[in-house]
Amino acid sequence: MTAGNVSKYVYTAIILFLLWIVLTSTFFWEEILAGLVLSAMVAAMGYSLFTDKGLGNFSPKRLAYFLVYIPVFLWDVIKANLDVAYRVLSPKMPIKPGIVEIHTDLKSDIAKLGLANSITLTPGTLTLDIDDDRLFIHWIYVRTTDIKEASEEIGGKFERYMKVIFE
Amino acid sequence: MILTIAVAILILMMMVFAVYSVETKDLLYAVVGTMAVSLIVSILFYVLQAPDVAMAEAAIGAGISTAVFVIAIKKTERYEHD
Amino acid sequence: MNFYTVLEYIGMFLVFVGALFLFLGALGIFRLPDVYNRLQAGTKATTLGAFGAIIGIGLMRPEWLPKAILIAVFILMTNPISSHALARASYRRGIKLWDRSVVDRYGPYLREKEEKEGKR
Amino acid sequence: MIKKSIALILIAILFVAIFFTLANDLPFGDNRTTTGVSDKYIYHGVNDTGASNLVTAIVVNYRGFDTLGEVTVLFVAATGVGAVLYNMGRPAGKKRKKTEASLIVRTGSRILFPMMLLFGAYIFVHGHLTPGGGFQGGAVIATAFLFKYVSDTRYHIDHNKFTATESVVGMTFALVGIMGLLLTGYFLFNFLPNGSPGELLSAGIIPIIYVAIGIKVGAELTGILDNMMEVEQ
Repeated sequence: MTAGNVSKYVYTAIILFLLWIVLTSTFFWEEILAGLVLSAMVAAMGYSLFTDKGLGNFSPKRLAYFLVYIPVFLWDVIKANLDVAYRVLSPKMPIKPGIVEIHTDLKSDIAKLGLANSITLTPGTLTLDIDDDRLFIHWIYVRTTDIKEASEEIGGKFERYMKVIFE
Repeated sequence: MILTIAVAILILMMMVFAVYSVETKDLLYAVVGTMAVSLIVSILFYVLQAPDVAMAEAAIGAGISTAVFVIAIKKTERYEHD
Repeated sequence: MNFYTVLEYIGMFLVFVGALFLFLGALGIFRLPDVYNRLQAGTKATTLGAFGAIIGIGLMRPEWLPKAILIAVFILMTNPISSHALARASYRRGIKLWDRSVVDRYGPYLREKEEKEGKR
Repeated sequence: MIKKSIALILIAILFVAIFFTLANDLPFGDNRTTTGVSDKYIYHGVNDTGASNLVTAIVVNYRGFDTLGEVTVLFVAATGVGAVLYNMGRPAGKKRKKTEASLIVRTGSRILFPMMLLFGAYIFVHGHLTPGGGFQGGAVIATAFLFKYVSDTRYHIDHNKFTATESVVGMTFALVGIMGLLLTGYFLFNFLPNGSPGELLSAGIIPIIYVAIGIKVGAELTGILDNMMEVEQ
């Protein structure tokens, strides 16, 4: 499942170099050179943990899914905020909170991190803890306590994306 | 004008946090109070056109020194005795 | 009206929306009953609020746009992590759920795990 | 009671004093307040040193010797913390008693750690162009290591490597100064060409010194954090 060290190192260095380009937002050769040297050095310090897949992350299918995922996710963040606004502003405060359990099929740690973060930022849910394939979710308006139904309703949509992007 | 009012509110908040962190018996709360003071001071430095100092204050005052204090409290005692 | 003026107005609008959501988040922290509900309001509102404000500034000054997007992405990545850590730590410290909460699946799980570790 | 009310009155007076000073006498963003020596820095600083960030020009070039002293103070502080906490012992094989961080925090630290290091490096490499510099960048690097410590209870740094790095960069600072002494007769004299202000390779010795300071401060603050974390209860 995990890629070789060289692939991991090159992937980390490329990501860090892109980060450097965005930070400096110039294309002077001095900046480019400094970026290459620094990202090579920093990548040497953290490449073994940064990624599991190495260069495999750059496959076109993954990138396409990632690009589709961004608007879906941002729209959900906006919906989550409107939801918060509704619950906070209405005088009766329509909340029915509780902690439910859901299951996930994802295997890799990074995919689980993406799923948990997506769940936290989308309407009414907050990831409380995660243990193997069990996620504990604080839900502001509990609609179902059944594990299967809750899994589909809270994480189903993101899980399909995460499976392609990170697994 | 708006800037002046904002600065006044910030200074007032800074003083409230400073007094609070001296007066409270719970040292953890006192540390959070000093962290708030650091953050407000760093905003004030920025308003006074000293971004270098503001960055140092935010990174060291609000970040590292808070961590060091919290670790020290965890190793010793949390409440102050009379 | 040239292109940059339009961008500037869009940026102002985004900053305004961001500030509005930040205010709603603060109101939520004030009104909602327990730590976990407050964290929900706090996380979502601060994320979108900061996002709107930063991207708005980026549109008002287009030469800062790449940096603004980078900061926004960092906020999207780190904010949920920190609120998750806060929620987990407060549950493990024994802070109770609101008394009108309907279900708690986490408490039994923790007790079960403790028993398992005690036996070992 | 009387003590407290006196204190409150004093605080109120202080507030009024600070506020009216800031509001009336210090106009925001106006250089009406500059007098005497600061005029010299403002009008000749960029030409003299080649650094477009004047604060850096003053800290590293005009007052470079003070900065060497400051770095020494920080080094002494780090050594002091180590010396005080050394005897509290770290018995071999005894784990720190702590709750393990959750998978989310651990994975987050894996991804964010290199990015935080790069950001700290960005701050101190661009010290002569944008706000920031060695001390700020070093603090950011130390927070990256702090995040590592928070996320993994078994993580600890390699002390020998950190001490070696710290000594090497500290010596670099002193060596740059001594080279100035040898070539021109003044300690820490800017013997490299100034270049054109605003480019990365400009401002003579300033970038070299700030990179050295950044790495040194990062290593020292991390050492302090490590000493504090490792002590048993």
